[in-house]
Amino acid sequence: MAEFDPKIVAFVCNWCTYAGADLTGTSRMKYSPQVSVIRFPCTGRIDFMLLLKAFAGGADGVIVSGCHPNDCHYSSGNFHARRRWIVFRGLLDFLGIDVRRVRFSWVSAAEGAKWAQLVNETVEQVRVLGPHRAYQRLRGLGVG
Amino acid sequence: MKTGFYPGCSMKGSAREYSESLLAVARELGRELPEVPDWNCCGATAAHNLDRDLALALPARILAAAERQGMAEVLVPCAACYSRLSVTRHELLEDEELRRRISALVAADYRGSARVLNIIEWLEAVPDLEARVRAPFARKVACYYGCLLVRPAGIVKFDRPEDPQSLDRLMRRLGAEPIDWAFKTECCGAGFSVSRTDLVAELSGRILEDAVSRGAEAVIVACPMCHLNLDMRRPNIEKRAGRKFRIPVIYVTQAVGLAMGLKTKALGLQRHKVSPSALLAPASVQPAAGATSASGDSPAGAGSPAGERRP
Amino acid sequence: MEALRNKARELLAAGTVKVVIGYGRGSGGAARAVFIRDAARSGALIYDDSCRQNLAVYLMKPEVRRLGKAALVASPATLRTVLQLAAENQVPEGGLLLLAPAGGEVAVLAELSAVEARVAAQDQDLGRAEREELARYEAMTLEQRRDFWQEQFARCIKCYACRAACPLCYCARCTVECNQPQWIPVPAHDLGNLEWNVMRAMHLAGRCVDCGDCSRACPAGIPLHLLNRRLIAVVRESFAVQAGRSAKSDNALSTFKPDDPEDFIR
Amino acid sequence: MARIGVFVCHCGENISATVDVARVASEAAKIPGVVHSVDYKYMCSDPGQQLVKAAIQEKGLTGVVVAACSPRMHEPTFRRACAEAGLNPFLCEMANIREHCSWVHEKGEATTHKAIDIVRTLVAKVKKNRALQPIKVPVTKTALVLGGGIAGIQAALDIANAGHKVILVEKEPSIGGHMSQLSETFPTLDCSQCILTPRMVEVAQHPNITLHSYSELEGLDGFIGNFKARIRRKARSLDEKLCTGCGLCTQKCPLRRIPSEFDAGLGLRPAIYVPFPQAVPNKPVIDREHCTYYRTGKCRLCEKVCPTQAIRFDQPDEIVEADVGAVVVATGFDIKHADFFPEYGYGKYKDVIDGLQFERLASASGPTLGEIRRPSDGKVPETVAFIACAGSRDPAKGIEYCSKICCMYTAKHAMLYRHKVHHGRPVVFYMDIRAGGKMYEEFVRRAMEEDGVQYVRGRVSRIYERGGKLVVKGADTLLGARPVELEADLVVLATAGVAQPGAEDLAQRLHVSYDAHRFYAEAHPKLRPVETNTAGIFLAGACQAPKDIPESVAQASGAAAKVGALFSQSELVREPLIAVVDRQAPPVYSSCSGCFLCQGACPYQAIKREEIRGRDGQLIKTVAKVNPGLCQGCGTCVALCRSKSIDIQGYSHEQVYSEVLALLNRGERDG
Repeated sequence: MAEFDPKIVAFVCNWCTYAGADLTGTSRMKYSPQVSVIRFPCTGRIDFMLLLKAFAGGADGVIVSGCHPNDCHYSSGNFHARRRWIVFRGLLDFLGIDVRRVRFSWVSAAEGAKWAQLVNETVEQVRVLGPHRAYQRLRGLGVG
Repeated sequence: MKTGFYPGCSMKGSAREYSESLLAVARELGRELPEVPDWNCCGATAAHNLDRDLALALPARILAAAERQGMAEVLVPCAACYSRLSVTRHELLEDEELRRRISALVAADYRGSARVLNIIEWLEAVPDLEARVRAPFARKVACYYGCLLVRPAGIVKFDRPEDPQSLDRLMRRLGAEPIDWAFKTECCGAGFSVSRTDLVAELSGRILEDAVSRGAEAVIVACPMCHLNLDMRRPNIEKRAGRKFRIPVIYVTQAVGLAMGLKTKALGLQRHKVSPSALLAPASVQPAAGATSASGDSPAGAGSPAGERRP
Repeated sequence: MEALRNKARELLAAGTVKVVIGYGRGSGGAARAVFIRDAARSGALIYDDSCRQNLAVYLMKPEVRRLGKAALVASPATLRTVLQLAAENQVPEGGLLLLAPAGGEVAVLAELSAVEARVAAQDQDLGRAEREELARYEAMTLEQRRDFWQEQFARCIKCYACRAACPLCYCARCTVECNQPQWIPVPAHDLGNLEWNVMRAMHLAGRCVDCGDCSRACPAGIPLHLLNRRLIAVVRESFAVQAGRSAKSDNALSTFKPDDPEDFIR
Repeated sequence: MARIGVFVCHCGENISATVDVARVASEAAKIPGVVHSVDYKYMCSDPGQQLVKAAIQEKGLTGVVVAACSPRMHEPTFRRACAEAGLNPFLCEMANIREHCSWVHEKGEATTHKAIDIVRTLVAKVKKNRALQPIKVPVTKTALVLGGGIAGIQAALDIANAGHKVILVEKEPSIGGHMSQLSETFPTLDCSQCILTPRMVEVAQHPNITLHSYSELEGLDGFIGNFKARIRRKARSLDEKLCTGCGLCTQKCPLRRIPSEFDAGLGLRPAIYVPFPQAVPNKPVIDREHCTYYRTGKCRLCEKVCPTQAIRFDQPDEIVEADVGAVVVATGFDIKHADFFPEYGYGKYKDVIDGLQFERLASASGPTLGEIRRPSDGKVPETVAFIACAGSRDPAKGIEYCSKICCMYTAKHAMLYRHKVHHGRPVVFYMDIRAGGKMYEEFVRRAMEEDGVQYVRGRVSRIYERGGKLVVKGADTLLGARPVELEADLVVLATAGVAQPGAEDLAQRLHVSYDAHRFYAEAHPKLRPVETNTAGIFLAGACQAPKDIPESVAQASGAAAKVGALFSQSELVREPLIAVVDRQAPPVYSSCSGCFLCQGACPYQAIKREEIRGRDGQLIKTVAKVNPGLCQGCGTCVALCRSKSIDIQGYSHEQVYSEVLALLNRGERDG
């Protein structure tokens, strides 16, 4: 097919972004089907290793999204996650892995439109970046 | 930073005095205002009623020409043109696909880099305005903004749409005393000037009535259409109201010119239907707050001979 | 060196410590770790430029702990390591004596607060040389850095010497040994090596005191210390936090500030 | 070997309209471990649930995946169905192929393919699920009610009458809220004080209710059934036990001209004051901001005249701790004031007032003792303009919603004005009349037809002062949009109802979410209006959205019923989705290496240190231990632990790891 359709995995927190995505659904807003969601209790629960596993599994892009600061259902999970991502992005960039393929955001339970926009924007950005060849060329893929 | 100047049709026609006074003030301030080369009509009120693409293409072509000249901002004194150019820039920056289509239509790559300035923003930016005032404009004035200068609020984003203050602040810097009134942005009848002059007479009449009742000695405007209705339609207003209104209507650039001591001829003050001679008489001793009579009448012809440079 | 030997003999004779962990002459002129338990043999201790290894790593080995209270010959890096280990509840207060050689003298540090005072005298940030080296890699393009590291990691044989050499890698069971799920692929192929090195660097973020033993231990000569220094720089610039400066400081990743920088989140 | 059942729902055609449900079922059947895969029109219906139960029993399923709507909707439904069929409820997962798939994508291959991906992801997860037993937690049978308006009062009384202890916290010196400021209430025009004061007294005298007035919630920790509240009792500067409420101090206080908050700024009060005559508790409070003593150290007149020496100038705030099992938030609302409106003069015209101010003018205990007089010159207004939708339904002002009660109280205001000023001319400028309650439409009709209130349908564009009169420029859209200019003596703005100032601070202290207008978010707009997403915290009244008194009272009783249900069991059953630290047989005992970085990160202080000792009492190692009562299952510790020694049930390492690989079609080979 002419255009490259990126595969994107979204790690989202149950209380805000997952509920926001539900709202996008109940509002019948349309967005790209290239993104699938994995539910976590909180962004604090998202292990950086899982992002590596997503790329190793063939994902071209990753979205990580949860409650806005101060809105976390568990009060501080998103703050810990934010610190983790600051360090992790510094490492990935240093290792030559393109951090533009990992999109971090805060989407609340009331922001259905923002979820649709986040998905579409990320799909377009990753479509421009093309398939994650650098990662897929790594020998040893498929053993998982 | 290079500032371009888009005069538009009225500044070359019925509102020549607005252009004359602007260029006189610009020369005095030592700020050159190169015209946008090969400019065309902005579409005013007609274009967007007929065809959306036409209404966007006309201003886009003007702004693209300005950008080619490296103009970072374009001064658009006429409120109608200002509104059309601002709306176009806003819509084309919001919608990439539309920007590409309109650029192709006018065969010029419109980027949207040039900012659109109105006359008040341009005058506000003069840092030493107070220092250049030789003859303070010590009069009670009614600052009339009209509708297009502050609306559509979401796009133009200039001053407070319901109760603007920028022209009032500017006039205070010239020594004037703006009155607190509720007709700043009430409609003057705008485009009905020809087709429904009776409506203009009623609406503009109300504006003048309120200004005069609060002791204003002059109405300050920043839009040729407002000036047209408040000044040139004065006979219709007076016939409908059954009374005389002597209050003169002048452009903000003319007020600035007078305060800077420029010659009335250079400011085109002689072109108005309602003679602004009352304003040319030397201000009475104490500041004009209510000093002169409510209607600001003075026998025709009195006051200093036109053309003499103020001390 | 003499002062060190006398102090060791004195401590062992008095029984204040059961073992003195220090450096001794190894084969081929190299220095190696020695564990002196008999006062008479403290003559074997040496301290010169060849003594580079961070002996704190032995504090974490069960076999050494069983020997009882120890005195440890400590280089500046070892002092920082002991503070970081204390911050992670691995070194009980008073459970350790530190012998810090300086010039001809040997300072005996018993309380962690004394160690903190001594470490405070060290310069606080990465040295100019380390900064410049980092800057050289950061100036590369993304592709250049990717190719550089892929070429480096291609030489990794997953021997985990870097883990064994690092005093802060003291986990009873390392994630590498998990197979349900298999977090790190066992074989030493491109993917396995990359994921191992990313995990190792992340697990040292906000903890590594830059002693450099990981690079020295690596048989393939991979500049692992660069990864750790990069994260030291990121943690310092983003959170103004530094490892190994206090016995009570919280780890950079287990605490937060409400106004941590988040310009990349939109 | 896993024996998984997959049930794909059509959801009528909400899913089948864009997703080929039959193909999803057939593809799911090919996944290793899936032994039963069907699709059905309405999975959540009884026959649908029956399909699940039958399959569990006939095929001995060890796991169920229902591919339908969001787990936030029907996860409890299907987990209960599985439990009834004998399968542990936590071995049932939902694949969200409606909100996250069929509703948001066009019909086509990509949409069906995505639905299959989602099902495969959840099948992989369910294979790693473990049977879990719910946690039993004790319940403290005391309720905390925040806010002493009519909603808070009703909730407190209902809970107390159900035999439970209640702690009622009110920010103002007296309970009563906005209702106590009203003159008469629609639609029956009975006097607000007459129906409210008995309830306020009942609260004061109820043995089960502890009232903390002039107090605010400092903090709330813990979780459902086991909250620990810290309440700050702001210093009233007098000893409440000694004070008899005689009011001598309020009469003698030299400062008389402080604008009274209760009278919405129209009336004045002294520095030591009781907000209104029927205040409960009827004890004064010293306003330290204005009182001379606190500014210059002089005066102390109230102390001299006090017959029982109750004045305590240096009385400090007091923090009261309380264990509570549930919280009802009834903190009420606020309204926009005249200064919010540029077109109505930014509040510079004294005779342009808001609804509450008119209530005070009309109220017998108000500054004008019930006579309608102009705040500027005290004259009785001949013509009064009432402007409905002032700020509400106005996106340009950021308030798109309708404030629901203004049409009714505007009609009431016009009626009261006519009753007090017979020759007066009330004119109401409105857009639409919303009188949907019982007897509401009849009430407004009466205002129009019997009390001669003139209704002009059109918005007011501007108000300005001319010759001592207020010129109201509007339009009459029912008479061909004819411009209307009315010279009024008084203008009453029915301003928008908005959230209390500081509403979001309280929400963050309670971990309750709120919407863009800072109204508190209910768990489900239709089905769970009085609950929040935070278990054990309930909502009542206008803090959730603008509403009238009948609705606030109904919500308050609803919230009280929820609290009653919660307190009806001695123990609370909690979802076992909590963290657990690895434990192994000796000699290892646990893979935890005791660094305790997790302990610092836990927001609920749920991680303790456990010393493991050998039989000889020798300390072998100190490892982490999770207190199941406190852990709320956020999982932050799990992602922080370097050696993966702590895991969380329901979102374990194995579960999420297998989800990621299954989503990308790289699942493991085994079944």
